[in-house]
Amino acid sequence: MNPIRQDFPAFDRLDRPLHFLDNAATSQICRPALEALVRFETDDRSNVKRGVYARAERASVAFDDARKAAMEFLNAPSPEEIVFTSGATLGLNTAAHILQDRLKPGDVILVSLLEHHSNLVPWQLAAERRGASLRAIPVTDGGRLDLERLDELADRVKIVAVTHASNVTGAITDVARLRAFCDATGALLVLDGAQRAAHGPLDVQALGCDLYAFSGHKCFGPTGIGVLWGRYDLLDSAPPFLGGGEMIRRVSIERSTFAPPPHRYEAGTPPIGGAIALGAALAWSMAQDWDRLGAQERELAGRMLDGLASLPGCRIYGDTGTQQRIGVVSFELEDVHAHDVCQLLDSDHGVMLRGGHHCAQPLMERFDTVATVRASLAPYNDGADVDALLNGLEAVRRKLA
Amino acid sequence: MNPIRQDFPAFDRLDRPLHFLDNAATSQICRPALEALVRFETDDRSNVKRGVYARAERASVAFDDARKAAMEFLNAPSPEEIVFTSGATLGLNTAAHILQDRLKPGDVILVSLLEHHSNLVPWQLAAERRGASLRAIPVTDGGRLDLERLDELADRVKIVAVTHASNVTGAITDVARLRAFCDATGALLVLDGAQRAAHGPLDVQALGCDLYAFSGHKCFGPTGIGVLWGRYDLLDSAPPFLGGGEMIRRVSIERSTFAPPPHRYEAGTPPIGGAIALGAALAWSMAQDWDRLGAQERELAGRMLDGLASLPGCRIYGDTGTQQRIGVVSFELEDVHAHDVCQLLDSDHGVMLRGGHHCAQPLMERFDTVATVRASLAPYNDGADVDALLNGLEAVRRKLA
Amino acid sequence: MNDALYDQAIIAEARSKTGAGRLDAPTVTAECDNPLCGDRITVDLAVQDGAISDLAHKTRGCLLTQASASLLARYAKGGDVAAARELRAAIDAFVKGQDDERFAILTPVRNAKSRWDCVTLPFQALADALADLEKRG
Amino acid sequence: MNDALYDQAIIAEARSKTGAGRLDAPTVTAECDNPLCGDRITVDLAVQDGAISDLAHKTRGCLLTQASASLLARYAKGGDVAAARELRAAIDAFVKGQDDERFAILTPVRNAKSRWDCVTLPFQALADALADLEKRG
Ligand SMILES: Cc1ncc(COP(=O)(O)O)c(C=O)c1O
Ligand SMILES: Cc1ncc(COP(=O)(O)O)c(C=O)c1O
Repeated sequence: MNPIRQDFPAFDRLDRPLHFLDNAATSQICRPALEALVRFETDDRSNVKRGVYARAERASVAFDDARKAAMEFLNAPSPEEIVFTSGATLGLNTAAHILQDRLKPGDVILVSLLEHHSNLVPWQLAAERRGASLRAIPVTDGGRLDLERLDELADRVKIVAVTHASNVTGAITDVARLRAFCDATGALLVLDGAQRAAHGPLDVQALGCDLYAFSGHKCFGPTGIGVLWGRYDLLDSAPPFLGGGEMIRRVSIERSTFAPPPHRYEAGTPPIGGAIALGAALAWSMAQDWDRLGAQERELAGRMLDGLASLPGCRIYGDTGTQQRIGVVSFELEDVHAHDVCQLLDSDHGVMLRGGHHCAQPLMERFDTVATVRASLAPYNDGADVDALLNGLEAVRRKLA
Repeated sequence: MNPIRQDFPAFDRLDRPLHFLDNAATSQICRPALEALVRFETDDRSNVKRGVYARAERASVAFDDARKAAMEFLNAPSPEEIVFTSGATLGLNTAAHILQDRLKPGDVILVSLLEHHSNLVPWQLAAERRGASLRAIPVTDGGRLDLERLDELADRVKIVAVTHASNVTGAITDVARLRAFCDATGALLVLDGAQRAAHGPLDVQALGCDLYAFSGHKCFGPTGIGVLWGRYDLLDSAPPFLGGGEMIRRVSIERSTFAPPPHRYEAGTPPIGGAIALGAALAWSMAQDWDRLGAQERELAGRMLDGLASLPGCRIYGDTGTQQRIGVVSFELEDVHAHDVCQLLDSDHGVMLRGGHHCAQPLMERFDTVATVRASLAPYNDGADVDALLNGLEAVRRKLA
Repeated sequence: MNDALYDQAIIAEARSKTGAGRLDAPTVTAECDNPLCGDRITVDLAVQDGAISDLAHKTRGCLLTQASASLLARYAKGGDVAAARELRAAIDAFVKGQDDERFAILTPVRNAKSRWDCVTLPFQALADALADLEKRG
Repeated sequence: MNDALYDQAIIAEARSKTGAGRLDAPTVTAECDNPLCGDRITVDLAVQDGAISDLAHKTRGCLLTQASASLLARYAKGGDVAAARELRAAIDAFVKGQDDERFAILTPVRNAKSRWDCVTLPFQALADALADLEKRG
């Protein structure tokens, strides 16, 4: 058994095997995160910001520490650039709000066919408000951004908003190439880190992006919390998005003035328990040996890809190599519906997978399909999970194909 | 000791007294809510909507059940009218978004001087976008909406957005009077239920409001979750607010079509653990005897108000009666700063209070002050809490005044 | 919990492909999507004198949807329109626990709430077709 | 944890009201708000030949802010501008743990992070005033 499982309460007591391969949808929560959440709720529960009693003081300090943990995880220059959101989706909506005033009618937001709906719809709504439009970077047969085509797409591009890693094909984006494009065109670069954040600490300064969003529940934290990082000058350049308590400086009935970032974008009582637990999850992640975990993930992904490739009638979507990818693999079994695969793998083999369009309909269309089966790896997975998957698929194929 | 404390983990093991009187800022979490949260994170952790494996099925069923619990708590006609948000603030921002297209330049949103910033700023932002403006119902010396003045404020009012109960004076709003006003003027009625929801189940149909928002963390649930209820036809009449996964019907790069309510307003992975825990908290609330708890609260509030009234140099803001109010009381000690009061009551007497403007600056101005001390009651408070408060205030007065 | 979901009865019903195909000259046609998984069913009805004289369905979907589409064809084809109108509500009541001999092979679906839409989809398409027919008067 | 926050030394320093009031003809004035609690301090400086020849403050605030404002008057008044420029950073370092005799009576504030702004507010006002002075050249 993978010893890292001891850090995950999901594996504590089980009456049946938990071959959890739906990590791209949500990961399991790590023990430090759950413990931090319970500790907050039991010992420190109180509102943050301006409670002067000791209980509130502890909660506020823990909340500030969580912001610092996020800063360290992203290697952001300052905690003031860390905005807590309810998840990647709100983060990306906030990003679109922050940048939308830079768009003039006719301007273009460059997205890609790989994008999750959460990194498409906010930009569509912003584009509609400003008379701008979206243009998509095409995707290769290998499920990667076709960056060869980048230069022909440059006209009037003001914002580039793409995923850092695909939740369908696992492809990791060549950010350096996009950074160069943005340097040449003056566009701003927004990365959707929802998938990438589960695979170890990041360096937004080295990446050279302008805004970066991710969700806690995909990187071993709780649901309902996420982070938007942004360059301070960008955060400071925009009007507020949501209005309410804590984001103001001065309120009268007629008008209000607003707090500086990050508070300007944190209206109302924040998800305090969620933020504190996310901080603990990020600290857990930063304490891991990601060289080893990355090698483990590549090994398991390779075993999975090889096994799938030798399964009759199995079509893999995207690259079959193990480099420049995360352990997310999509495939289809000929003549077997994705949901039938998923249901049987769970009920008969204890393997949890996702079937569907994975909130990436433009990519499904690109691949001329409607739904794939997806298996996705986390540090607690091991060879037994992959074997159960492959054996299960073989059994399903015999039963249904 | 108040036996209801057994339902609250905050009181399980304490090395010093926990006279928690900051319930209007956030309540303690009840045991069923914390247990539901831990159970989800341990046994059912997975994403909801379309995971077909049993673990995801359990999570989805629990999430749907939470929506039903919210429906019952509010006596809403259908679960489709229940939108999960990250809190009252996002709920009120969503409400403002849903209604803003009804505003023409020159139209008026009627708010009040009692409002929390979270029920002011979203309307200011919406008004600004539409060329509309805000007008405020004045407040009596007793800290209540001055509804006698309502008729003179009617011109061009399209939306009435007021608090159901004040987080500063504790006044409960006469909703029937507002409903009649809206019937006469055709305005829509939005209630901010952030405070009221902590005091037992509601009946939005009997209230006759059109939209209603509250936060989980103030009514014994976790942070990071809230509910916006809205009449289905209103929810269905507006475009989406946040964009992302789960709120769509069909997405292409150029355009998207959107899901019906409530999903249209729930972009991205929702706060699943938070919603499930909130459902448990609302079920706990619905199982209580609120006749008894209401009587207990009035008795304690009366004791507090009487004690404060007899404390030399103590000024109470708002009504000193115990009818048509929740157990929220604001006051000031002459010549002693609110934060000094709060700090000393905590360190020397174990009493937790809030000092400040309570996110209600227009009301502070109305009362010609900058900060008050606030004590607020929950079902787990008892006479010992009130006595500790009153004795502590007497001691502080002697020490500092 | 869903152990019996793929028992032989359901698989056999799906494979029977009862009513699979299209009609040449349908009186009315309805298409219905399950937006979450991309499944799609097209139902053609030939209606004469208040009866469904012929029915065909083209189904892209999982085994449960296919089995359900076969059942749809079995029960709606040849029956009268009034009876067919009841079927949408009947399958809904069935998955929620109401006994109904006609759908007995789908009993395991009751425990798999995420799959309820899979079995109701064909009946929704039928309902849509009948609603369309009625609108035309 | 904050037990000593209201010890006699702090209370006495606050009550001393050292430097409380306004100047008739200040060289420069700065007003600083703590938006979260509504506290407000106005600092008047009279500056001559690179020295702060006089200083007064009008303080609406808690005891901690008042004690800190008294300390401000003690240390800035009569000193030279260059030394006064260091004070804002010094109080900040002090609350974060750096030893500094001048602020010793404020030591209990270190454990009360929510109150740090209370004691730095007067020094922020001083810094704002000096920055304004510098801008004028
Ligand atoms: C009356 C009132 N409205 C709105 C809010 C905002 O709630 P939240 O901060 O949980 O979003 C609060 C509490 O902060 C409140 O007391
Ligand atoms: C690539 C990508 N972007 C964005 C999201 C949205 O994240 P969330 O649903 O947590 O807001 C997801 C996951 O759902 C994702 O995989």
